[in-house]
Amino acid sequence: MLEVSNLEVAYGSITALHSINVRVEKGKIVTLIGSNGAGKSTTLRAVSGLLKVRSGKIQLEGKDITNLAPHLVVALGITQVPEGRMIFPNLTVVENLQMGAYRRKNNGEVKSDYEYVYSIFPRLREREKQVAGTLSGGEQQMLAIGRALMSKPLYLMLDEPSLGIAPLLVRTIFEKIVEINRQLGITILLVEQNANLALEISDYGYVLETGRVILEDKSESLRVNSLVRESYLGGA
Amino acid sequence: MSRARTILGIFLLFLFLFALTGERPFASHLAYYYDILINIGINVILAVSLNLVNGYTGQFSLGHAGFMAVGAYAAGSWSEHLSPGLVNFLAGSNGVLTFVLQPFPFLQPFAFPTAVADNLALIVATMFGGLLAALAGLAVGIPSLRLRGDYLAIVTLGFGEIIRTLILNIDFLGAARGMSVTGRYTNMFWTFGFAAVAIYVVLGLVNSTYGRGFLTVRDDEVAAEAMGINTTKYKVIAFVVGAFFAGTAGSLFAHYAGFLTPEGFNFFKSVDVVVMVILGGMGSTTGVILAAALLTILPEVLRALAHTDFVPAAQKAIEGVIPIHLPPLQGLLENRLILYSLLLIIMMLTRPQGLFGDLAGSRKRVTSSASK
Amino acid sequence: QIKIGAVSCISGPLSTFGVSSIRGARMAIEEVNAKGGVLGQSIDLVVDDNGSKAGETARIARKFLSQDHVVAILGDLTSSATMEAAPLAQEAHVPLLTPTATAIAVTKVGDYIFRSCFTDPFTGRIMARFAIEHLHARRGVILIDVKQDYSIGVSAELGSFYRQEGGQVLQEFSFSSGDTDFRAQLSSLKSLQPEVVFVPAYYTEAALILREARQLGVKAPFVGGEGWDSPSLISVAGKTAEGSYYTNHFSPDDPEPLVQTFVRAYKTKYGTAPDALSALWYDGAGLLADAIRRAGSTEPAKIRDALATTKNFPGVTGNISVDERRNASKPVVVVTIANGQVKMVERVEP
Amino acid sequence: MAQVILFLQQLLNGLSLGSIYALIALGYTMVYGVLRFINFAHGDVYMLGAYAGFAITNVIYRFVPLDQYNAISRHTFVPIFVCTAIVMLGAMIFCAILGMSIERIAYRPLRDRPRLTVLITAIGVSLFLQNMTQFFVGAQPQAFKQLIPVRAIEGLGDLTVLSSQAAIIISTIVLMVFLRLIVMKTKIGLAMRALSVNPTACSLMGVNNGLVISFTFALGSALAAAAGILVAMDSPSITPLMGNLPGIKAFVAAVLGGIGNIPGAVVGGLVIGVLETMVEGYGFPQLRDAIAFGVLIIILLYKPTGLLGRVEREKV
Amino acid sequence: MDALLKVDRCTIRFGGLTAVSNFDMSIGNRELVGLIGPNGAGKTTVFNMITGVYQPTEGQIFLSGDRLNGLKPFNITAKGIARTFQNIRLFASLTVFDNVRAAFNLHLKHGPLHALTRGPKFKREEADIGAQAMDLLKIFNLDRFRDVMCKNLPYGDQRRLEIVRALATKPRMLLLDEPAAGMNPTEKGALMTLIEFIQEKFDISVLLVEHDMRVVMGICKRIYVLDYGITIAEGPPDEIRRNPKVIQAYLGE
Ligand SMILES: Nc1ncnc2c1ncn2[C@@H]1O[C@H](COP(=O)(O)OP(=O)(O)OP(=O)(O)O)[C@@H](O)[C@H]1O
Ligand SMILES: Nc1ncnc2c1ncn2[C@@H]1O[C@H](COP(=O)(O)OP(=O)(O)OP(=O)(O)O)[C@@H](O)[C@H]1O
Ligand SMILES: [Mg+2]
Ligand SMILES: [Mg+2]
Repeated sequence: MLEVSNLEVAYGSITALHSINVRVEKGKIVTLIGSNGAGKSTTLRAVSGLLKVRSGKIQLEGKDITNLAPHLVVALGITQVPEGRMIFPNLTVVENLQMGAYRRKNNGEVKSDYEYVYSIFPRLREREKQVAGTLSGGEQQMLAIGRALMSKPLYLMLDEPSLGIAPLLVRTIFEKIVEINRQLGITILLVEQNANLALEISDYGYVLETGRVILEDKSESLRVNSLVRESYLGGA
Repeated sequence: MSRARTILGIFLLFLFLFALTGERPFASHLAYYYDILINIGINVILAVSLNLVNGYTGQFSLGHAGFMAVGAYAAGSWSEHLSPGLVNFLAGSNGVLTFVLQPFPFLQPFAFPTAVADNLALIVATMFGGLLAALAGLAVGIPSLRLRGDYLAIVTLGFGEIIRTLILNIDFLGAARGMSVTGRYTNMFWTFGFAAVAIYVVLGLVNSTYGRGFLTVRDDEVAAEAMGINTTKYKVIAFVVGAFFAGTAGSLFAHYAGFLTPEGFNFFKSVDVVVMVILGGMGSTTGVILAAALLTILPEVLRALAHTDFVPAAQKAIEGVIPIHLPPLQGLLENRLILYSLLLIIMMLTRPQGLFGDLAGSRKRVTSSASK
Repeated sequence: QIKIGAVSCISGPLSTFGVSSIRGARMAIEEVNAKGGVLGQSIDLVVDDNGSKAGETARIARKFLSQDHVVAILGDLTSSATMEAAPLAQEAHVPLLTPTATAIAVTKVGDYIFRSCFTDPFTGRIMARFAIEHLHARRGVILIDVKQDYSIGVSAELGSFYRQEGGQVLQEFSFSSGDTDFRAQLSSLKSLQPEVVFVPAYYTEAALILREARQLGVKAPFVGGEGWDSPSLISVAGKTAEGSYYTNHFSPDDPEPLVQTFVRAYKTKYGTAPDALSALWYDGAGLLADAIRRAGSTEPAKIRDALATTKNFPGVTGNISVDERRNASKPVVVVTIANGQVKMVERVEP
Repeated sequence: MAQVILFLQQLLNGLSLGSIYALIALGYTMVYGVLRFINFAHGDVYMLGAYAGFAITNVIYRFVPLDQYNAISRHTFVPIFVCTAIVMLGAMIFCAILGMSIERIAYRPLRDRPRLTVLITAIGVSLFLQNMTQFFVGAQPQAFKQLIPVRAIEGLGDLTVLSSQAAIIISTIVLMVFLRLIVMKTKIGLAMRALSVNPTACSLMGVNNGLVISFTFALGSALAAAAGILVAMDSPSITPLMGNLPGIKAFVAAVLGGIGNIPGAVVGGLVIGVLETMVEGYGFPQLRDAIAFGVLIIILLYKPTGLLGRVEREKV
Repeated sequence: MDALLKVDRCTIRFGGLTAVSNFDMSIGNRELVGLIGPNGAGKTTVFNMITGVYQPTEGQIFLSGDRLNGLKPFNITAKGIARTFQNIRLFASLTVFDNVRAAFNLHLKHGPLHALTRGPKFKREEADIGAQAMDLLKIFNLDRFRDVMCKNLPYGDQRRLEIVRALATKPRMLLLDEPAAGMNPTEKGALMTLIEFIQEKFDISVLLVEHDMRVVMGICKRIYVLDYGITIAEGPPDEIRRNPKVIQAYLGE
């Protein structure tokens, strides 16, 4: 279980998170929704160790991982698909995937994982030798997810995976997220603007607003919550 | 801007009065401080003008000393060779003016008093130096525009070295022997006058819709072009204006020092100016001015320190307490570059955003939404 | 206390030379002070560093004149730096004595400017004459360090005098101080088959030039100027320095007790043998102290007059007299390197 | 015929001069490739490498008088080889540690800052190293004692190639291949390349950025040390300022070849070396720097990312 | 109808890859047209060709009959085409206000000398530009951020600021590359209204690339569909929605 308690994070003088609590049960899909600047990405960054936590605690299976260096967080099995994709533009597609598997030793397993990633995103296989910087936006998003899978995480945090993705593929990606969760047993923390889809596939959801959790519940309950419907589901 | 202009006006007036009261007596008693002040003025011109290129337009130029050299040698040889010929042609005993004035003997006493003539000579020479340097700026600017970052840096560095090598081979300019400039016309008024003009031009350009173009080139060339901004033109203008003022600084230096050597304009001189710009905080004119002053004064402070007994005394004290034998630490001070470099490192580590520059600091890459 | 300002390049690219120079000057003044100073006062040598930067020497001269109120200025090391300070000293009527600036123009600045070394043309002429008369070499090449005014100055006169005396300059090659690879020039040079190679440059480059020339198989003898004089020339060039000649102020094998004491004292103090720069600055500083003593006053104008009438000052670089152009006139020696030692070949009186 | 030989000789001279630039440029390019900043202190690490080698050699001379050996033969091979290896390794380790410490102290705190900021500290470090060295060992040139007997290689007719030159050329090529392999074929090389564009993303892949950067500096500095010693063997006069000029030239070489590109550094170094030599050997010796830079500028204008640099079309 | 923008059989290749081939498009005055297609279909590349960032390998582009090939991006903007970027490219060190004012540079009547002399003409124009910039910001409700550094804006606002900036160049043709990306459904709804509003108010044509079908279908009158650089369909939204090729390649189901 990944547990964030009373987390407070600031960018200089601007406090971005005011004491938030988030629990991600093992094996579940948990989603964070909220409008722009709510603090969703900030939460993920803090968990990954990219930001200094001002106060509060982050625990992984009872172990305190607050302010741990990012590479050590990854070593413990938490991988992030960051906002803005952050693929390595000067490396080829394969090399990007290799970077994903950076901490892994077992070559046989890694090999079969390439195949797995390519089976999810066949486009990547077509572009295998292309320099990633010249990929289209959507292709880059696929690469970012594929790269994260290569690290064989226990916990996968996805920051807006549907951003800039064609509708057909959005559905695919969400299906794959569920698949990854079910088949590989990877726990997922999903940040999404597309709240509809996110709540559809997740078990539990948090609604963030200006750095605070204003609502949390089972996903099916959130989907019928009037506040959520009005503000995040476009009133649909 | 208007308040700044008032301050500027008062400042210039002050300088002008100062120029009128005559600075020779002042200079002879405090010649050393006078020298430092003049050098501050010259360095301010150099740093502020380089800041237009490096700080505001985001082009990394390492050849400012080259433009300064062009200005210095052009202005110097103007005063030494060209101008006397011209003056002779106009006002010499067989000159045009004499010929014209011949029928009017009563006009002849109204020749220029020397003070006026000196100042005039300085302006003309300085404009000449500035213009030639600007021309060099154009020559470097246009072809270099295809280049970015470190590639541009190397080309500008190369340009500076080429200028230096050429001067080393032109006998007319004295080659390695150096060139004497007899007219030491430079004074406080013109040095700070030109510094003020440089500051005014750079700030005036940048603080306008027109000049915002420089900043957009720095931030994002692709977006700037997409907003209809001719990035090429802006870069060339930055180079030309920067070079012009470097040239004027060169001329002021030439007419102050009275002696020029190619080695005075080597790569390390360019680096000195770059250090001022970065320490000042790129794109912050106030910071850059302060940095120019600070970096001119600092070596002198270290020089003064080397003459005190402080260090040997401290050493004796230390050796008294701990039984070790250190090499004479006074040498640490005598070689001022040791302390200077240390201070440089410390300043950068403690104030990486520059003395004042909020810009350089805020321009650091953030992993936030901007990169989405 | 009597203040003398000394300015040289203690840091920066020319520090190799500047450090030596100041060591020499310091030693001279310390010796004078140890003997009770002059006029009953000790001398305070105010040392300042120009960082090998243009413009700094002028500032230091202004500081000497307006802040420290020195009675005389010693320096600078290079001609170009001295040219910055000379007009200021002249204007202020404070004598300036440079122990090493060899360009003719320096002492032409005015009657307060002196030098205690040879001028470039003089050195050039001695080198040329030696090659013709002693080596009977009429086909020569010159290697010039274009970055050093010293090198340019010497080679100009050297070339024209050599031609005048019937020699033929096959080609002039150039390099820049700081270079370590001279094979391009030396390969071309070798193909010209010269009878003598002139290298009017500093020992830093000359040593490497000798090495590389011999390695490439250049057989002709090399002739240099006083810029060669340094223990490190022999230690770097090793055997390849054998049989080369250079003009010098003095020869360390000079049995003259004055020289021997100096060399010994210098070694004890600094751990290395002195080079020409140390010796010249040692003499320069000594000469100034002597002039003050003879002037019997610390008035700059009187010191100037005393300097102008210097006759046979016994320096380690020879007996120095000051001529009417305020240049030093002193004997020059031509030395050769044999078995790792410097040997005198010829002595030319002024 | 003599003209042809002279030309070949000049070409060889140029290649050996160029190899020196290339050797130093390799370290430059290596650090640049990862951190995207010009490590101005590299030339000074090179200088300190030479001084470290100088010190070790002097110690070795107490036990083995290497200058007694006039040639490499069956008897002398082992002592010469062993001693040279000791000197090399010692200096390389010294510089590797030095390089890592410089990075730790002076560059790391500024890692999130614009690159130009770090450039200034690098200049500061460079000045500091030069002048401290001068303070401790003096400004006078020191004679680097002989390690390998330097003599002309036989059997080349009228052409002269010295053993030291050959050593430089061979080392340059070997080191280039070695570095290229590290960067392109190993995991840490991959991490270096990834780090160069996005350190944050790199750490999210589980890479210990600090370690990779330290490694890069260690490697680059060890290379500089090797270069320092090789050059000192060839022209055995070392001074505290010896890193300045080659440092700039190597920087130029690295940019000419396409900065960050390892074979590019070598190509750039060789081009500059040959160019300088030819200009000097034929015709316009005084204009050497001007012409070298002039050609450099023309090449860059024609190919704005250097000879081997990849033309990176920015995807908008 | 005389087309405002006409793309005539444009092809562009990157090395071996043909990113867009034989692309034809014509957009009339005051038209709101969509360009959709799977990721990597070549939509952004089409934008880049039109705006001169890339030169087409083959084919020609016209704006009201003027040929645009070979022109620099800023020339093309001067002719009346403005764009936003898929990856936000604001001027990071400038404030919101200055970002917009910078884009007025194009229509500036004064030059560097006026900027230095600061005469009345200069002052008048500066004031005028300031007022116009504020008007634009008000339309987008960004005026409250006037002096905020643009990189500190929330993401959605940055996207909208890009549109403001593009409008400041006074275009006749506006190209929007995924303006709704990263917005939630409510914000997207507001953006749709806004796009329609500015299209009318400024009397311009808009070419819109967007992956959110609600947005595209909601406001575009005509849609082009690209797949692998080839146009697979063109027509009004209703047709496109039902086109089996489009469903198969892009929409799904
Ligand atoms: N690097 C930064 N520097 C300063 N403030 C920042 C930085 N990154 C984010 N912020 C601020 O912190 C707050 C939370 O931002 P965060 O990126 O976590 O939001 P988000 O919920 O992920 O929104 P979005 O949907 O835009 O991604 C916002 O007010 C934002 O402006
Ligand atoms: N500079 C370039 N060099 C090489 N290939 C490129 C370049 N620019 C684009 N491409 C390729 O062209 C194809 C089209 O890319 P483009 O960015 O136009 O796609 P897109 O339709 O905008 O996709 P998305 O919806 O994901 O943004 C992609 O396969 C991309 O990899
Ligand atoms: Mg976010
Ligand atoms: Mg796109």
